[in-house]
Amino acid sequence: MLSVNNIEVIYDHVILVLKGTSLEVPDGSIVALLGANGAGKTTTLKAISNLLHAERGEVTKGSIEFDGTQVHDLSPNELVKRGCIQVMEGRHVFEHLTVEENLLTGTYTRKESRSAIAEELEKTYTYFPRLKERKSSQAGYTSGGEQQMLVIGRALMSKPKMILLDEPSMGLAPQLVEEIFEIVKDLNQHEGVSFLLAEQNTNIALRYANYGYVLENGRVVMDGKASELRENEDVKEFYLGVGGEGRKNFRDVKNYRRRKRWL
Amino acid sequence: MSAENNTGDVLLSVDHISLAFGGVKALTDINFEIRKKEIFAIIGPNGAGKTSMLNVINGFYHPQDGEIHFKGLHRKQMRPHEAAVQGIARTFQNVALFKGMSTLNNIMAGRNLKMKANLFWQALYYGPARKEEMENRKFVEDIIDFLEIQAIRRTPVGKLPYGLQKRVELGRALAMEPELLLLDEPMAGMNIEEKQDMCRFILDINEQYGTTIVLIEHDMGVVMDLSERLIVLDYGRKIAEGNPDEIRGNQAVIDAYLGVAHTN
Amino acid sequence: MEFLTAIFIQPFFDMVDDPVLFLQVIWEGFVTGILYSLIAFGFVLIFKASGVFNFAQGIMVVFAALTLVGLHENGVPAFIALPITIVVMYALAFSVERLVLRSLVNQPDIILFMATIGLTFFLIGFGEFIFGGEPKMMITEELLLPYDSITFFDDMLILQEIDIAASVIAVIALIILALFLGKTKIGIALRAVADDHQAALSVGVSLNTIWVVVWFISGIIALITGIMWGAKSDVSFALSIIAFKALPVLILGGFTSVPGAIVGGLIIGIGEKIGEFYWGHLVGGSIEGWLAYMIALVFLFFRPQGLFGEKIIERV
Amino acid sequence: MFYREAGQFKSSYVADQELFPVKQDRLGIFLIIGFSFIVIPLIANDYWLQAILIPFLIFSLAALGLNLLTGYAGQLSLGTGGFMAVGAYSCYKLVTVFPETNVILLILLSGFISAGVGLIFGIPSLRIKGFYLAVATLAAQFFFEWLFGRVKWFYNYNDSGAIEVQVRKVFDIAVTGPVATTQARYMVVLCIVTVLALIAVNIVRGRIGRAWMAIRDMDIAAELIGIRPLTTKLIAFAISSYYAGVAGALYVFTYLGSAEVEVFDINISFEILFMIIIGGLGSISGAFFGAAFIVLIPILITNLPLILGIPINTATVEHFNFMILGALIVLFLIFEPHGLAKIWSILREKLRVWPFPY
Amino acid sequence: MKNKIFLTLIASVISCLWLSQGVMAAKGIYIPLFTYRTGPFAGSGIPNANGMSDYLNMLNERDGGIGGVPLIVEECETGYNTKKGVECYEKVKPNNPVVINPYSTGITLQLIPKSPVDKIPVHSMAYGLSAAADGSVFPWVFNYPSTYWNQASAIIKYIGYQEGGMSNLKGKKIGFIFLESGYGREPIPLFEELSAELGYELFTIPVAFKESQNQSSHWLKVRKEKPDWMIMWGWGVMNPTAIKEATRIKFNMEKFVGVWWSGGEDDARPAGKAAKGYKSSNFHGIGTNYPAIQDILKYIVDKGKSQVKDRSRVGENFYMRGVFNSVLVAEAIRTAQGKYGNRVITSAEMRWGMENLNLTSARLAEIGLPGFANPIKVTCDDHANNGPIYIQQWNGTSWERVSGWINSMDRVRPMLEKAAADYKAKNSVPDRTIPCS
Repeated sequence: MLSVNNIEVIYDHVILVLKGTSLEVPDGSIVALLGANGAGKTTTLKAISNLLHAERGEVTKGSIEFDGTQVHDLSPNELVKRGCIQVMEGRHVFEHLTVEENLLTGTYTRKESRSAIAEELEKTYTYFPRLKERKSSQAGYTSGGEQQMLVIGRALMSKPKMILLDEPSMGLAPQLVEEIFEIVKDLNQHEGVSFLLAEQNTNIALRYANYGYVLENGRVVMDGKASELRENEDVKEFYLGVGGEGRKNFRDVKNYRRRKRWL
Repeated sequence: MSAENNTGDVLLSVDHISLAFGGVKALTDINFEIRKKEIFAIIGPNGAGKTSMLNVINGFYHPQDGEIHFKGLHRKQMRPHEAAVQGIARTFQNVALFKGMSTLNNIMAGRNLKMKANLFWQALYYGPARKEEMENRKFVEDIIDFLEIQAIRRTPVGKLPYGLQKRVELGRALAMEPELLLLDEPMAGMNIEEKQDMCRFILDINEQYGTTIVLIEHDMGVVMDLSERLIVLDYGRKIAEGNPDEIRGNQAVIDAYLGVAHTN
Repeated sequence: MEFLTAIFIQPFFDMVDDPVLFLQVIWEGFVTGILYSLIAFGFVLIFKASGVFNFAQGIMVVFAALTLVGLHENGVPAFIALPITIVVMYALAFSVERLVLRSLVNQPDIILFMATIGLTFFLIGFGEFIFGGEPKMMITEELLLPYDSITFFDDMLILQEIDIAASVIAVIALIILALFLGKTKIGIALRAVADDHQAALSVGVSLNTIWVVVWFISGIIALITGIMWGAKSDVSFALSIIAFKALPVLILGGFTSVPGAIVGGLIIGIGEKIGEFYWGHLVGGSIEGWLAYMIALVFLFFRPQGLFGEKIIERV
Repeated sequence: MFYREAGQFKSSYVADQELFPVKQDRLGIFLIIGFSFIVIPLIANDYWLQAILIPFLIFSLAALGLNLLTGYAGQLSLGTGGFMAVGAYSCYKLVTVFPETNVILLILLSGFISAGVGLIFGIPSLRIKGFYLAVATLAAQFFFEWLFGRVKWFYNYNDSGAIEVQVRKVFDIAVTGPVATTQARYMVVLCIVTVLALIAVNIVRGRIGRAWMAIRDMDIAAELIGIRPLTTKLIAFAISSYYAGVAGALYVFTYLGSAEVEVFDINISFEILFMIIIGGLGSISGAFFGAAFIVLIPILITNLPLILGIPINTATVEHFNFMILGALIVLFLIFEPHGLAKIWSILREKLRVWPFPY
Repeated sequence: MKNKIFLTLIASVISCLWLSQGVMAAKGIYIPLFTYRTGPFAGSGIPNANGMSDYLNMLNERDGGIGGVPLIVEECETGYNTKKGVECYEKVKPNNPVVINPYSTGITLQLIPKSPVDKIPVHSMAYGLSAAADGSVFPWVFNYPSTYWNQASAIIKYIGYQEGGMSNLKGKKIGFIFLESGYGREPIPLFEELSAELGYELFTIPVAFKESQNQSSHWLKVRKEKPDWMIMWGWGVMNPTAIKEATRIKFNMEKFVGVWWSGGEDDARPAGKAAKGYKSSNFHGIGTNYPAIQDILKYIVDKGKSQVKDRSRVGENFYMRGVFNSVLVAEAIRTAQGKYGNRVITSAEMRWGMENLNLTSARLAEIGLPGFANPIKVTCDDHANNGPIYIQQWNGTSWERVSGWINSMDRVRPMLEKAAADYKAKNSVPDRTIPCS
């Protein structure tokens, strides 16, 4: 469904962020994109959804294909119409709109009757019952978890085939993280939505994903089935924090580091 | 309980604090004490009022009821910069660095309160102004060394990756030489390795400088390992208080927050 | 003492003494206020949709009026010139979006603000280049706008028919706009864009379409304002100075509120006329230029987001 | 190749905190200063000095002031023209009240009156932010335009309604008034601008500068690390108004020679805002770049057809002037929103690694 | 790449500007015209500029210049902006201009102190600083044919005549509405003095430039005061707005008199038929019924050498004012050539020519403008000529002359001298050293 081939992204004409990244998201799957901060996860997602332009970044090499078409010439609006939507990092809700109005913005690209949209709204509320409770309050005043649900729900309103989900777990309580990932799984199973998931929380991401890519320094350094990655020693050590003898207490982490990370 | 716990005297105590925004209750009748040199954690679901609590402590919000006692002084209201003068520093949930400034300048800004040279000398950049600039620069360089961010000294922080920004923010708070350091989700969005680094910094700060630390964090591994005592908030109320082991087993906490008994 | 009387007693005495004249002052203030509101409308609309503080609104008023009059001067009948002007305003909206806004997505507010000042310069030069710098007469009669006056109380209260027409048209425009913003899909999308460009982009809102739409609507409003104000004096680039009078209206009403623009316009309009008429002479008169700003500033001190502005959500 | 800092190591914080840590920069700045002080007065004619360089320097100074306020402290102001007027009129009053005092001293003093006024109009900044504040500063602009036109005391009851500059001598050389040579006036302006620019650089790299930037970037966080928002903003308003005031005094005393309050109208405020945005917000050199751009471009456009011998009437040229200036502003913002100073620094960055990209 | 573009741009700007010096080296009498065809006052500035340059160009076309010497006429656009005026002045200065016509009070004020230093005469025709009428203080500045004070006194006289004699002014109420600036405020002292003497009541209404198009409250005040007469010192967009507002409050337009800068066709026309009856003062003829104007049409306009858009606009009031300005310049050059010979004269010689200008009725007829203006005789002391004015009235489509020449009051000259003395004292102007012949 989505394939990214060897792309290079440069910001501001000078800062090279992605250096030949390739990945693929098959139809109906959840793919996780793992990596440290600054590895280029968000940039990859934005390159796909064509939001880079607004940040003075551009794809200088390689190609991205969604559903058989080159993404490069499509506006974000066109992409959403075709079923590829991004949920941005940091829960960008429309603060001054109500929850329901927020959801309705998701239907912007759809040319359907009011009743069809009302139906869609109901369906979204079944996935996110919490949103229904708060539907007429201003989105700016809802909690972090509700905002995260709101942005996913908003994306859902556009009837996407694929959602690019950026850091859904950031700053959320463990219970909520589980809840959100459960919803992701549900949507994947019942609605057939594919997910490309950029996530710091390797542990939970690999639990829900089918496949994973590990990104470091703008390059894919490792990829494989989620179950395989979970067993991989390096991943265990650097991303899951379970070394050879099980989980280390954070108090006991040694005062030196095995590997110098780039700064 | 305080009798058997020997961490030290009470540094800050929160007395029946209630806070509301236009009718919506954010905090209801909160009480707790923080002792000198301990690492104290506040946990709870999103929207439980954790950040509001920090905002009350450092004077950004003014509670309708209750009082805060800090270093023996008690107060109902104060301006944030007064809190800073008294030695309270903090970091933010969404990094609140000065994006247009370099790492060095961000941390130097933290020294603001320690610098006194008047406008005249600053305009000339000579005499006392130059001298204090150098002294504080040295102090800041120590922090930079400590946090291992030498390589980004001159980089505008807006261009740094998130994890490093968090570290710079910690550096800025440290530059204030605080007695009480409030950390709001310092590990959010970090991978294990970065979290390990951050934990090490927090522990070192606590040990080396004897700084009292209040921590808000969602990673239960981190919270349980680092904190000596913690309280749990839910819907603006305190539902539990105790050491990590007590909290782990507390049914109310499990229901409201942890979901299942926590294993990583 | 005498001075205090002049400030605190005499003006009110004057008002009661000649109530018809007082009514006339209020009416003039009301009419001026309506025109301020119309300009502020255009601002608010663009600000809401694109976060752009459109300094060029004042010049758009002149540009629209000048195009209309200029076409007429070159032999185009008024009722053909009008639709052509509307097309020109659409072309303007379209080119602004294509050439300016599109390239400036996500830039800081001040950059967009500056861009509109650049646009102002361009339009001044362009407009004068095409139509010449000479002041022109508004073609009130040709557009079938009434130009007589109605008098009451033995000629003591004089209402101009064109002022009445301006008020009616402004009210209709307000109602249409309010419905448009609150109820339609584009209206909601428009407010979404105002909140967060990037997020709006990410849900598939086409910024480009939205911007063309709002700039076009603002252009139409500018045209209405231009006709009405042009009828009061003449049409030349000096007219753009009145845009400065819309700014205090904006701070008073809040940058994002359509009702705010109306109420703010009326407060400023009536306030400055009463102020000038009953108090102005105490300091030598002609204080309208800054009085409006002072009124706005006083209000602002108590409500930093304006009377109707959305509350600023501040979080840390 | 030639622009490398390799090999220039700093062994102390003192050296590292130097104004221009890179040797080539240091050299460059000395060259520029030397050129302006020695070469220009020797070779430039009246037209260059009076019509281009003096206004360029004066506008640079005003832009510098506004950049301290808007670029560094983040407080948008459209009242620059008003503050310049305060400087100019107070200078006029001072000069007539103290006719024997050194006029340069009085020009510098008049800035303080402007600073005081700036302080008062800065008070709303405590509660008002962004464009709301910008509109509030317009109140200052319009109020002063009205005041100086209305109250005759400010212009000494002159029939013309204008303030007129008398001849004043410093070391027996006339520096103001009609008999002052353009060279003398240029040198006065240059000295004042150089000293004030140096002071601006010092202020922004010290504690106050950091406090300003902190307030600009994130006012809440700044407050929480102990920066007092009101004090900091007010200092910014005062210092910025000081610069504007001195610029205003110079504008009348060394450039126009006689002025009605209309010369300080709203357009001048906008011009100066243009300068700092085109030059680069939050950059000292940006103020100079921006002033050069805004002063030079219209003059160039006006003179270009004349030089090329294209017969075109002056009105059309002026129309094109507006169009081109407007288009250039928009283009610049699209091209490089961070202004000429940013282009300059990218250029330097490239020079540093030249001939290898990245 | 973009850096290169930028550097090239800067380099080309500097080199071009450097080159621009000394372009003007052609042989001829260099007459720069400061004009404003753009900006808020373009409405008045355009016809003025057209009249000025058309007449001079006509002399070139028809006679090959003055005294056989071609005129180099060059416009410099000021936009009525003082700063641009400085640039214009510095630009024309090296080309040895014989006279500067600043056409803006702000620019004039700024050039007055410079003129004796640079030795370039300034001619501010019926504007600028009234005190410049005193040639002993301002040897280099000329403002003939008249000053604002002369005019103001003449308008009061006219009103007196209309009321049936100056003594009837007693108890009358006269309103003065003016543009808030040095220009607008200037006649107030005179009106006040006359008010004390003649017993009429005066009230003043300033209009800030920004409020030019927003005058409803000002005119409501007029309504409240119920004056017998209104006098206006307006400029630019203020004029049509004021006239319109006056019609809206149903003010008797017969009793509304404007300054000579409020008498443009474009000022009265927008108010439509209602403006009928509005009056303004003037000091020269209008219309195309003069041989000289026919020559302009023939040699310039019809050959497409004029910037006039529409042939019918030749002969309008402000166009004719421009023509008159150029006539005065041309005649001063002739006067100078009469003494120094038919060659390119210097600015100092031009100054002499201006000071000794004697434009008689016969001479006016000779140059194709019979009865166009009152004769002008400039003297060493009197640079303003204290010329008379006449009153014209708007008939709905054009101006009609409705009075004879009205001389100003004698009391004006001492006031001018006092003002000049005041200026001299305040600005420590040195005594005149230039001999008077």
